[in-house]
Amino acid sequence: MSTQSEPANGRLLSYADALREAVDQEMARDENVFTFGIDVDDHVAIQGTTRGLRERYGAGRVFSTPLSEDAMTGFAVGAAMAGMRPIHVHIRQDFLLLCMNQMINMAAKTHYMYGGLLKAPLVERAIIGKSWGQGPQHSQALYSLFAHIPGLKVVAPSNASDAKGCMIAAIRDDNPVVFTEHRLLYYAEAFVPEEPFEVLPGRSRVCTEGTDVTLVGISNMVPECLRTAELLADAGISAEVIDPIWLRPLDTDTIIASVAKTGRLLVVDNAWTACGMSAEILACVAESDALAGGAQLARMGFAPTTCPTTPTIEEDFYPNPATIASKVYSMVKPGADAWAPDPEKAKLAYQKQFKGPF
Amino acid sequence: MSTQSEPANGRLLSYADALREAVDQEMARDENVFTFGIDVDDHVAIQGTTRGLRERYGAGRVFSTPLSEDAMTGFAVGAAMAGMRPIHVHIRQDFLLLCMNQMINMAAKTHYMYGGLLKAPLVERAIIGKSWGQGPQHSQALYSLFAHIPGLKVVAPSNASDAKGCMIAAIRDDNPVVFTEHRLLYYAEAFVPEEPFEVLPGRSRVCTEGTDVTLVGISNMVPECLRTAELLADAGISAEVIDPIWLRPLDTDTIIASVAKTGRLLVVDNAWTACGMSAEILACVAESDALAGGAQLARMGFAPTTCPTTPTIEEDFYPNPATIASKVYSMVKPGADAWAPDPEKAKLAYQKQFKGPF
Amino acid sequence: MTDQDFARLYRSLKLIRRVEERVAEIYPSDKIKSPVHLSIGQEAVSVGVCDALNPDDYAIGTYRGHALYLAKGGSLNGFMAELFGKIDGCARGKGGSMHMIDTAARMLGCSAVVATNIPIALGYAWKLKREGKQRAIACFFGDGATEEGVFYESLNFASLHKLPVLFVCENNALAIHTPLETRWAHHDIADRVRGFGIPVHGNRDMDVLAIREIATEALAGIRAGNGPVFMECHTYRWRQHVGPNEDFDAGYRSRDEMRKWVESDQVERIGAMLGAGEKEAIDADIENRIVQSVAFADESPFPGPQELMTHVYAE
Amino acid sequence: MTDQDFARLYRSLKLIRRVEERVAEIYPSDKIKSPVHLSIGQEAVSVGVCDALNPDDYAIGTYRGHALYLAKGGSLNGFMAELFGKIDGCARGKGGSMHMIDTAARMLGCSAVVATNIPIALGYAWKLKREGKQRAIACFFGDGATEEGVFYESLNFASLHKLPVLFVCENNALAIHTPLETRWAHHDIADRVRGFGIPVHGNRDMDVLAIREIATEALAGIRAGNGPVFMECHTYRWRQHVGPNEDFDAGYRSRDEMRKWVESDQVERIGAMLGAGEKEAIDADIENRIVQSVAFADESPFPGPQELMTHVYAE
Ligand SMILES: Cc1ncc(C[n+]2csc(CCOP(=O)(O)OP(=O)(O)O)c2C)c(N)n1
Ligand SMILES: Cc1ncc(C[n+]2csc(CCOP(=O)(O)OP(=O)(O)O)c2C)c(N)n1
Ligand SMILES: [Mg+2]
Ligand SMILES: [Mg+2]
Repeated sequence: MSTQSEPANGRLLSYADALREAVDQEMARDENVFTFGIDVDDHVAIQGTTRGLRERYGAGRVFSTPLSEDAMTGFAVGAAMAGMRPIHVHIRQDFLLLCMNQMINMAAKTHYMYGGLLKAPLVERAIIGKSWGQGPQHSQALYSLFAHIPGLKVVAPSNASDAKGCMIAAIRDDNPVVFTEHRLLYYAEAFVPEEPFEVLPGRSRVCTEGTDVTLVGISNMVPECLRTAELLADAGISAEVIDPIWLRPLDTDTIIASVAKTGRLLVVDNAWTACGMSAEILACVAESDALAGGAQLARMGFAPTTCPTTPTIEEDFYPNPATIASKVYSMVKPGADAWAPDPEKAKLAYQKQFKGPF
Repeated sequence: MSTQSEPANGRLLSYADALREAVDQEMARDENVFTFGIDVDDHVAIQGTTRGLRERYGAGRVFSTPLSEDAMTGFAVGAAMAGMRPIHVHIRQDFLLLCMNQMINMAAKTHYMYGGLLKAPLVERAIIGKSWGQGPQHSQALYSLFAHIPGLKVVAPSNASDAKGCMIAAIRDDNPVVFTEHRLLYYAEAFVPEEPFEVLPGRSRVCTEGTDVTLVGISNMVPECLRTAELLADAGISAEVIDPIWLRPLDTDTIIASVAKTGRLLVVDNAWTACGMSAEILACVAESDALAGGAQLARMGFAPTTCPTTPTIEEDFYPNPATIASKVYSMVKPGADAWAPDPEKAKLAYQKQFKGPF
Repeated sequence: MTDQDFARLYRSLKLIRRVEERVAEIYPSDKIKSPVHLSIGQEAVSVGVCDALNPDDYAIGTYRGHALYLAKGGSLNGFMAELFGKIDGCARGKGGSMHMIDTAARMLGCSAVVATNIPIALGYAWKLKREGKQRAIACFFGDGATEEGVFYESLNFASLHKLPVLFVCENNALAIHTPLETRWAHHDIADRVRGFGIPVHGNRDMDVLAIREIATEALAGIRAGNGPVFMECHTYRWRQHVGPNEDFDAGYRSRDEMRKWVESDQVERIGAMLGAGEKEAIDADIENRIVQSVAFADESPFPGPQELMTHVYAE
Repeated sequence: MTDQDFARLYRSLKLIRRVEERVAEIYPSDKIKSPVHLSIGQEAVSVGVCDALNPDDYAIGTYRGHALYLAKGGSLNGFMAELFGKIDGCARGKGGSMHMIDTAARMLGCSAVVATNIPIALGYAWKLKREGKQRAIACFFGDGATEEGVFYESLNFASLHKLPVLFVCENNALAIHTPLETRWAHHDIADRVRGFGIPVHGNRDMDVLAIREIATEALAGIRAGNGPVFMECHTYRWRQHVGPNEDFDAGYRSRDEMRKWVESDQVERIGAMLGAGEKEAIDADIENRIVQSVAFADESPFPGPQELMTHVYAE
């Protein structure tokens, strides 16, 4: 499948509120849906995404847990096997490293290893942190570790509307889904339909059409690629921006069709590149016969280092519209001198909004 | 760096004995080296790789532990920070999923996050299981999860000589190294130098030269690719087989130079392909300017499913010389009818040798 | 206890013993290409506990799960076919010896990664508690599993939420070949478990009747909503950790160790309690069922190629 | 105890209190772009224990590590520059508030992932034990950390090998905003720890002198090779979990809770024990040092671009 039409009606909603609404509507629809994890029911309410749910559905369906990620993940797998629909929340993706055994040795294999007798429909929500000194252990994006594993699904919505649609699709999915959120997207608003809807697995979206280069952004890098496209327009370069949305299953057809048209691909990941999603996408495109002509393939992502805390070099750790635009420029105009866009224009709204500690 | 010369002298040694000798020699050289893990000191001695070490170096440097992989990994990281050289052993790579938090949140970041004041020189040995019903939870190859992470090194020797040289290099390396071994390689023999030597990080080896296709094999897939090259020779196809040996840091120059010559690349991984080493290698090659001409790129690996226990379909889970040869044939002779080599010739020695349970 | 009770216990004990002995006999033929962790000698734990469970209670175990699977009423044909890697196996041949399952018998899937099944049991217990039908789940694991952190995390959560879980630790004093002294700082697991507010009941000599009684009592409390109970059953593994044979020649333990356990062998003991003729009838029936199950397994086809990619994802 | 002892304790307590108050004052200026987890109110635990440690003993802590870092003698300039993200910070600005380290002071790196520092301490202890110089390591963590499985795995291994570790649990009864009742099935951690054969000593009212005495005694046994000891120190966090302010308006706790802790504030208490003039002299010196450290941090340059890829791997 390829692009899907934007939801018809809707109100302006933040990414965080869209997540909250999705969970709320699904909990109202299906009493087997419940949500839990460290601090889901305190006053911060996972940055608002679980606000009001405990009051509405009770402590039996919305509760905070001890600091025991390994057992709590296994608990979720067991509850899912038993017919429930757990949503397990982590305020940082870094903590998923305590959940690997249950997610990969159990959840991913439940349906297959037991000959189809059981299934594990659970959602593992995990937020990627960025900026304000998140540093080495609160800034990691680890979704590719899960995208490597058959039996798991992985999604990384980049806007409020997809956040709602993907969350509903993930909750209704009969398989374990790693749901990747990005802290800096929480304030970003979009028109979100009021009624429940699903943004289904395996469908990339073409966000803006273009002819010179295909820009694939992942998670928080989608808005950065959209801004990049605007900057490139000033330089007379037409970029087509694609959001894969779901990382496993991954819809490469849409990407390959675009590259067949533009002849150039730059994947901008919100994570490290080695053995990451950007590697997978480049490999899929490189393998495809559709590009017999051959295309220019490149990728960007985190610098291949641990994320530093101090802001000056933390900034260099991440791709941004300016560095992405310069990279594209050098791809489209190989001979030409290096080019950089107007720094002011390159700034993203939320970069001004966000202010620590977490 | 590119290819390295085979060690000069040597005796025929099995992969397992070569590992044992490497650890033995390093423990004799440096009293800070010690080895531990579940069952390192029982009579099976990790299939012989730790045999005799306790008698020689004492219970203080060679010991079995409780079933506590998470804490034992942190223990290794701490001991390494304190100046020791721990070698932590796991009889199956699947159990590394309990070590992710310490390996990725601590070991990988120690040197950077503490401003270079500390380092974590440890070796995490982990064996990949295969055949005789290893099944869903004893057959996984998870090295790409670690190859994704800056601060970690990953190695996967494919023969007895490299097993020794890589182990010594890993022990002497000042960084955390995930040392990937393959159960089916344990009996494979090669000429191994008696004196200690290092097979250093970041150097791929050209095992056999060829002109029509570049075959990159990883871990246990190297011998399978070498056999494939023989099969292909019968079909008049000349394959160049490359063993990256170290997966992070990864020497792509050698691979790219080869592909520039052959115009075709098939990476055969001993793991799943999505976001795996095969994706990374294809991406690196696809990105390189050296191949402006464009080359044919493809990959093979585990089937994208959980590994089944029953032998009939377990066999289809893995690439083998016959399926690899057919794939290459279709790449080199696009138009031609499908071709498969003589099944008898395609069999590998160890496939006759190995007989369960573990 | 009635005669029927003894007969039922004997039937279960003997079935497991004979099935595993048969598995050991068949093993050299290479028809079973799957690592087998036999429970021979340990049957009484599974049998005693499962006899106290209701049919609609759940049980979950480990790679050493043959005894539990059969004690909980798992299909013998499905079991044998699974070992043979056939499509009629309880997991379509995809799981093998280490992943036995029979959802109809409320026998949940076994896991080959030590202690992974413990938090899974909590999830089921959560569902059972919400359902409010006084159902429970018995979670089986070995002494080695209690060294994994997730075991303690699970004790805390189960106790905190008073989940209907019966934790059953089969303490055979070995993890593969490593003795407790090398693994436990303090010899008594009960002292660790009580720290989570969980009552502990132990049985040192694997008396199937005592185990059954303890489990029955424990389950009454669990059903009443008092929260989890922990049972430690000392036992002894007669065969290799993995594989069909004895291993007293390996050097890590002596045959003497086994003597006391053989002398108190519960299969013999309970068998001796049955009326003349009854025992023979049961034995004959068991042999019969085993022969049939082996024939069933032999005749069942291997999974076809399409099975490789079937059930990767649930639809 | 001598007057010098009291003076030393006061100097340490007051330094930490004032440094963190200063950090809180500076925070709104955005010069500190790093999440700060202040120890204000909890100083006595770090100070009491560290005063019992020898300079060549080690300490390791958590993201709430300011008090420990300073109590163990970590450089104040390095501390302030680290908070400011400068190249002269103790971790070159790469770690920030959550990863304080000063190897010269034997203050090991702090970690922001709960409980990850606990097994790290075992590794150091292993080295110290082999070295045979009766050195020890104090491992600090919060009440929440005791819920992670690795904590129990670590207790077992440390006790099994009699490692020279002093476990120090700073029990402030909160994990972020979640109270113990929501997290612990059984209220007394001591009952869990003893199950591993580890002696437990507690202090309920954060008496710095009592804590110092308990630690001194515990360390004597540890140095004698008797194995690890566990200390539980009840304490109270006066500020937000993370951030510079109070948070009694958040609703998850009341200001009343704090009163008893403020009344027994150890900074005041020990200060009152000092001779006239002495306290003032120490206070003045502390203010002085703080001013200098802030100036030092201000003047130190930010890491240059080349620092991003420096120290990824050790050579
Ligand atoms: C997490 C994990 N670590 C290591 C292993 C390897 N292993 C398989 S069985 C076993 C021993 C388990 O001992 P115990 O729990 O007492 O069960 P028993 O085999 O005695 O029934 C070990 C270490 C594993 N399967 N999983
Ligand atoms: C493994 C892990 N899970 C969750 C978190 C998020 N988190 C940060 S601090 C904290 C509470 C820790 O409480 P405690 O151990 O009592 O220390 P305190 O903050 O009270 O000093 C949590 C849950 C984390 N950092 N690491
Ligand atoms: Mg055991
Ligand atoms: Mg606390």
